[in-house]
Amino acid sequence: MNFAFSDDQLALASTVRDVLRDHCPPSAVRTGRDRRPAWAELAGIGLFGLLVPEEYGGLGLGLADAVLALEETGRAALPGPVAETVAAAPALLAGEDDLLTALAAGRTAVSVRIGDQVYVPDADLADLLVLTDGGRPYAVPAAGALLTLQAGVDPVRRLYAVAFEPRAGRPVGGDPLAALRRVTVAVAAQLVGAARHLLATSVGHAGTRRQFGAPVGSFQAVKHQLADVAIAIEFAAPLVYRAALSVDADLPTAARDVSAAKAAAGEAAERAARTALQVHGAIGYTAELDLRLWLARVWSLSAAYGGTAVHRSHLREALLASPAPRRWP
Amino acid sequence: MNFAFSDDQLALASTVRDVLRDHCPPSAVRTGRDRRPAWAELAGIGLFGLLVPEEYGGLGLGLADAVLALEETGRAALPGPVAETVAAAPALLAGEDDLLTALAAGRTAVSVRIGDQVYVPDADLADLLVLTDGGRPYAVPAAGALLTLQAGVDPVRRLYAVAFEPRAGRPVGGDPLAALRRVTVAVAAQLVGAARHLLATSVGHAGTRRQFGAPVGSFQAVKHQLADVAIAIEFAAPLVYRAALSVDADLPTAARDVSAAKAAAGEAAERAARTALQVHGAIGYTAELDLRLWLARVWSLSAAYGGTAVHRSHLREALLASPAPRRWP
Amino acid sequence: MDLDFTAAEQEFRAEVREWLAGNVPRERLPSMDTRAGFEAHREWERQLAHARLSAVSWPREYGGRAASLIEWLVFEEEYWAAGAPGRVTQNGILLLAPTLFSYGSAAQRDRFLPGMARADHIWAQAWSEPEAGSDLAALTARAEPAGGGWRLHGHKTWSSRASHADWGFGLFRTGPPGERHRGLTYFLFPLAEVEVRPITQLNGAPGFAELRFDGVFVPGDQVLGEPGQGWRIAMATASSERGLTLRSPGRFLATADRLLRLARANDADPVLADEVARAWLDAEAYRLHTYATARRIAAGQEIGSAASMGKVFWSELDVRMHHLALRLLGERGPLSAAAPDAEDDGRWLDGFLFSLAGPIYAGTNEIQRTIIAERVLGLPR
Amino acid sequence: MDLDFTAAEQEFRAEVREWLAGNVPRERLPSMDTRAGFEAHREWERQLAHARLSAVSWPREYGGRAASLIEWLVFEEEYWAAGAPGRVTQNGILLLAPTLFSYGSAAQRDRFLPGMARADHIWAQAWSEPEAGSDLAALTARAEPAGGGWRLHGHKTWSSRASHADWGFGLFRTGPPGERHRGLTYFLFPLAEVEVRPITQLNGAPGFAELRFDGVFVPGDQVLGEPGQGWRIAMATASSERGLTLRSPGRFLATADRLLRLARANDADPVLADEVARAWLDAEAYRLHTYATARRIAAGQEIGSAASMGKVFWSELDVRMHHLALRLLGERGPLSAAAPDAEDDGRWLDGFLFSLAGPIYAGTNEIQRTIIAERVLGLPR
Repeated sequence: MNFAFSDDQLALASTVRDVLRDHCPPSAVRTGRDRRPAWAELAGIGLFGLLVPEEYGGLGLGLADAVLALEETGRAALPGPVAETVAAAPALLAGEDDLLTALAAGRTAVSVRIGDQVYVPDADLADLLVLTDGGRPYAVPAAGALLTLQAGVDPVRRLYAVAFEPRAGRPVGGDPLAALRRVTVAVAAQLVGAARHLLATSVGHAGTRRQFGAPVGSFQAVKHQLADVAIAIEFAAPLVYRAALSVDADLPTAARDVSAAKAAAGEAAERAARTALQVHGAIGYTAELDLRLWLARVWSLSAAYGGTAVHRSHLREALLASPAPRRWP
Repeated sequence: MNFAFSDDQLALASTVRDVLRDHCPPSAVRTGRDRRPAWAELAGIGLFGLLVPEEYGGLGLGLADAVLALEETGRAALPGPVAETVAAAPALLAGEDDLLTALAAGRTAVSVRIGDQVYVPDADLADLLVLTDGGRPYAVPAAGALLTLQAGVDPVRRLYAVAFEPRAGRPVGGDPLAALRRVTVAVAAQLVGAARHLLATSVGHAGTRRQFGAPVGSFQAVKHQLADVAIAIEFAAPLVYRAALSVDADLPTAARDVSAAKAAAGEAAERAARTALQVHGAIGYTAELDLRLWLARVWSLSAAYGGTAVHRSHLREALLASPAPRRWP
Repeated sequence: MDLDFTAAEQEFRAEVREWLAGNVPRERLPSMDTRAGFEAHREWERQLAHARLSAVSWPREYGGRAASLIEWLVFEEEYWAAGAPGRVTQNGILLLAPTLFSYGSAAQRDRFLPGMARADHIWAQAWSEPEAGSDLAALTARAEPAGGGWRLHGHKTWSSRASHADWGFGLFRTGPPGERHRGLTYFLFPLAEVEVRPITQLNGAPGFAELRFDGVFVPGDQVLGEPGQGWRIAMATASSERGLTLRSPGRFLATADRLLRLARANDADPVLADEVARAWLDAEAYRLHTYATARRIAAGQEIGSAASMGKVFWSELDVRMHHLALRLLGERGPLSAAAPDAEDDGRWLDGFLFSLAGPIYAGTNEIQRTIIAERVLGLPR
Repeated sequence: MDLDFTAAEQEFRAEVREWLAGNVPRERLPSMDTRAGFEAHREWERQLAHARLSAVSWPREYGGRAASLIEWLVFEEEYWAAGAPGRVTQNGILLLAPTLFSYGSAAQRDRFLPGMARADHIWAQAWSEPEAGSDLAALTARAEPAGGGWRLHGHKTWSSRASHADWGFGLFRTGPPGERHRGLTYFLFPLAEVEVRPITQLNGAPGFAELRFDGVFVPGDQVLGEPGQGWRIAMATASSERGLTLRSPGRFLATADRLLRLARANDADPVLADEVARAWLDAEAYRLHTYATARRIAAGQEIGSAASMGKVFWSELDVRMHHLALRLLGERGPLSAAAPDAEDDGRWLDGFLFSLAGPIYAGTNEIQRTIIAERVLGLPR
C-alpha cells in the first residue's frame, strides 16, 4: 500500500508542466489551437508513446503513469485530442504495428468516437480517426472522413459529426471498451487539472481585486466558497488516480471506479467553474480574460464520455445491485 | 387575485398566538404535555370547531382560514394531536352528528391513523381515535384501544402503535383521503411555524453569543446560513397557503399542491433545524436549552404523513406524466 | 385570501394571449446583440407599443394602459409563455422609468417616456466601472460644470445593450473624489457622442459594452433629480431592479415548462427528473410569492429589503434550470446556435450563460444575503 | 503508486478480523453514558488490550505493537466493519497519547500510557468553557501555584465521557487573565475530586458533562510540557484531533455499508438510492485520501492545515449518511432504541444526533473553512 506517485511519475508530470508553461501559454490556447501548440515538444518527451508497448517504440507504461501528466494538460487547457491520442489510441490500435509505431513516435494525433459518443472532439486536428461502427472500430485517415462542425461553448475543443465510407476505413483489432475506460479517466484527470487552474486563478483574483475597501478574498463568504472548491478537488483526485490503477489492472471494479472518477471530477470542476465566475464577476466569461477558456473546457469535458448524470446512474445501479459491493483496495 | 390573508384570518392567528404565549410557554412544552397545555383556551376561541359545519356548532370555515393559526401551533410547539383534531377529524367524522357536535365544542381531542401511516401521534392524549382498517375509518374511544409507545426523538409528540377490536370501533362515514390531505397541509403549516421559531431563536443567539471578540452573528458565514433559512421559509410558506386553498376547493391539482407544500415545508424546517444547531453549537441539543424541543418536533413532523422523499416522488410522477401540467392559479 | 383572477384580469389575459398568438414572430429573431437583430427587436417592440402592450402598467398618456401590478404579472406570464422575443427596451422600461416616475420632472417624463414606450429611444444602463463593480459607491467617472450643463469624463463598463442603444443613464461624481456615496449625480445622455467598445462574451456575442466619456456635454435638464442626490435615486432604482420588476415570474415559468418538456422528450433519469420537478415547483413558489408581494405593494406596504430574497431565489433557480437542461442534453448540451444539432436553436446554452450573470449583477448574491441577514433578520453588522 | 496491501498488512488484517469475529459481543453493549455501560465498555477494552489491539500503533513497551499508520487504518476498518463497540478510551488513546509521546516526560509516559492502553484509566478531555467554545484562547479557568503544585479553579464544559471517567486533561490559565493564548498550561488531573454534572442530550443520554474545579490540587509532575506552553501543546493535539486520528475512515466505510443494506432492504426511491451511492463513494474517497495522507506522514511530510479539509469532509458526510438513513426509514426514522419497532436498536437515530456534533466540535466547520482559505489557499485574513 503506497498510494503516492513515484518519482518517475512525478518527474514526467513536472516535465509536461514545464513544456506546457513554455509552449502552451494562455495566448496559445486563445489563438493557436490550429497549430496544436506544444504537441511537437510533448511528442519529443514521449507522451504519446507512454501507453504503447515497447516493441513499437513506446514506453509500455500504464494509465497510472500518465494520469498526472494528463492532469497537467487539463491545467494548461492544451488544445487538441490529447486524451484520445494518449489514452484511447493505444488500446484501439492494439496489434496494428504500423499505426502503433507512428503513434509512439508522436507522428499521429488521433481522435475517436467510441461508446455512446456521437461527436468526435478536435477531429479537424487529428491525423487519424478511430470510429466504431456497429461496435467495431475502424481506423480512418482524417482526409477520408466528412467532418461537420458542431459549434459549441468551447471555441478550442471543437466537436464534429463525422461521416465515413466503411470502405475507406480499416478495421482494427483493439478493444473499444478498454479504450473508453482509459479515455474517460484521462478526461477526468484533465477536469481535475482544469479545476486546479480555476481555483488558483480565483484565489489570485480574490487576493488582489478590491471592493468595499478590502480584497474580495478577505470576505468570509468568498473564502468559504473557495474552500469548498478545494475540498471538492482534494477528494475527487484520489478517485481519479485509483481509477487509473483499476483500469490498468483490469479489476472487476474498474467500470465502477471509472464512473466514480468521472462523476467526482466533473462535479469538482463544475463547482470550480461556477465559483470562479462568481468570484471574478461578469468579466469572468468575457474575452477580456482567458478564464472563459477554462470555463468552456470544463463544460465541454464534463459532458464528454458520459456526463455526471450518466455515471451517477451507473454507480447507483452497480452499488445497489449487490448486497455487499466489493471494495478495492 | 388577492393572495393575502383576510383580517379575520389574521386576527384568528394573532389570538392563537396570544393564547399560546400565555398558556403554552416553553416550560409547558418541556414538562406539561400530559396536561395538554392551552387546549382548553384554544377550545374556548373555537379553534377545534373551525372546520366543523355550522349545524353542529362549528364555524364551517375552510383550511385556508385555519392555516395561519396552525402555523402558530407549530411556532409554539404546542403538545397534543392538534393538526389531527383541527384538520383531519372534521372530514373523517362527516355525518356523525354527535361526534361532530362534541368536536366543535372542543370536548374531543382526536388522533388518527390514515393513509400509509403506521403510528398514531399523541394517541395517549386523544379522547377519540379514528383508525382506518382496510381503507374504512372507524371511530374508537381511546379507552378501547391498546397503545404501545414507540419512543422517539421527540419526547413531546409521542408515537403509538395502536391495536383495536373492530367490534369496539364504530364505522364512520367520512372521507379518509380528504382528511389525509388536510392534516398533511396542517402539519406543513406547523413545520413552517417551527422553522420560524428556530430562525428567530438562532438570530437571537447569534446576536448575543460572542466568540473571537464579536457576536457570532456578525460573521458572514453565519449571516449567510441564516439568510438561506429565511429564503427557504419565505418560499415554502406560499406553497402551504396555496395547498390549503386547493384542498378547500377540491381542485384537480390538490394532491400535487399538498405534496409540494409538505416537501417544501419539511425541507425549510430541516434546514432551519440544522442551521440552528450549527449556530448554537452543541448546547443546542442538550437539556440546557429548549431548542431541542423544536429540533425534535421538526424531525418528527417532517417524517409524518409522508416524508420529503415520498412527496418528491409523487411530484416527479405527477409532473412528468403530463406534457403540460395544469397550473393553479 | 383567494387565488382566483377577477373577471377583468381574465379578460386582460385573454386579450394579451390572443394578440400574442397572432403576432409573435414564428422564427426566433436574430440576436439583439447584432445591429440587425437590435433593429428587428425594435420593430417588434413597436408592434407591441402599437397594441399598447409595451408598458402596460404606465399611464395611458405615456403609452401604457394603467394596468395593475397583477395585470402586469399576467402580461409577463403570457408574454414569455408565448415564446415572444427578449425585451430590448427592458433597461428603460423596467429600470429607468420607475425612477423617472418618482424623481423626474414633468418635462422629463413628457420628453422621455413616450419615446421609450414606442422604442424610438432604447436605453442602456451605465452603472459599473472597472474598479467599482459591486461597490458602486467607489465610482470615479465625473461630471464637470460647463455653461448651462455638464461635461462627462471617465469610464463605465458592463453596460448592457449599449452597443446599439440610443440613450444611456448612470451616475457621475459631481462632488470631490473619494466621497463614496456623497456627491454623485444621475445623468441621462445620448450615446451618439460616447465611445462604445463592445465586450465579447463566451458565446461570441457582445452583450455588454464599455463606455468612454471624453468631455461629452450634457445640458442641465438631463440631470435626474437634484445634483448630488444620485446615490439616493439610484438606490431607489436598484431597489426596483432587485424587486418585482427586474425578473417577473413569467420568464421562469416559461423556462420551467420548456425544461419539463425537455425532460419528457429525453426520458430523463429519475434523479434529473426529480430536480426538474423541483425547479418547476420553485418557479411556482416564486410566482405565488410575487402575487403576495404585489398585493402588499398595492396595499401601500413597503417591501424593502425582502426583495433581496427574491433576487437570490430567482437567480439561483435560473442557473439551476439551465444547467439541468444542459445535463439532460448530454453531449449536445454544450452545442451553440451555430451547430446543426443544437436543441432549440442553442437557446439552452445561451440561457445558461446569461443565467450565470444573475447571481452577479444588481448586487451579487453574497451582498444580497448580507442585506437579508442585517436588514431583514437584524443581525449585527 | 500502488493500492495493494503488503503481505504483512494482509496478515495483520486477517489476524484482526479473526480475533474480532471470535470476540465482538453479539449484543450491543449498554450505552457508555450509563455507569453500567461504561464499565461494560471498559471490560471490552481490557479484552482488546489483552490481545494487544487497544492501541496498535504504540510501542510494545506501552501495550501496543508498533503498527504502521497503514496498519492502524486497517485495524480501524476491521474494527468498525465487525460492528465492535464504541471506544470509551478514545479521548486518551487518540487525543492525549499523541501529545504525551511528543511533549510528555519519560516518567509521565511510563506512568500514564500502560494504564490507558489497559483501560484501567479512562480519560476525559476538558477543553471548552461556557464562554469559550470555538474560541479556546478565551479560556478563563485558572491554576494557582500551591506548595509543589497547583490548585485548579473554574468551569469546563462539553467534556465527553467525564461522567464516569478516571482522569482528565485540559488547559488552565497560569498567566494573567485576558492574555489570550499566552499563559496557558496543560494539566493532567484525576476526576475524583472534581465536581461533575452530566449534560443531558436530546436522546436522554448524558454524553457530555460540566466540570467545576474548586481548588483541586495537582502536583507539579502532572503538568504536561512546560508551564505557559499549553496553547502550543494543545494545538498539536488539536491538529492530531483534526487530522488522521480523530475519525478514521473505517467508521464511515462501515456506516456506508450499513446504509447501502438499508437502502436495498427498503427498496429505496431512485433519488434516495442516488444519494446513498454517492455517500458510499464519498466514504471511499475519504479512505483513499487518508491512505495518501498516511503515506505523506510516513515520508516525514507535514500535513498541516490540509487536515481541515478532511474534517469538513467526514463530518458532513457523516451527517448526510445518517440523515439519509432516517429518510429511508420514513415514519420509523425518528424512533429511538426504546421503541419496539426501532431499526437496528435505534442506532441510526443515535448516530444522527451524534453526527450533528461533528461539524461543531474540534473547531467548527466554519473555522475549518476559514483555515483552508487562509492557510492552504493563502487568501488574505
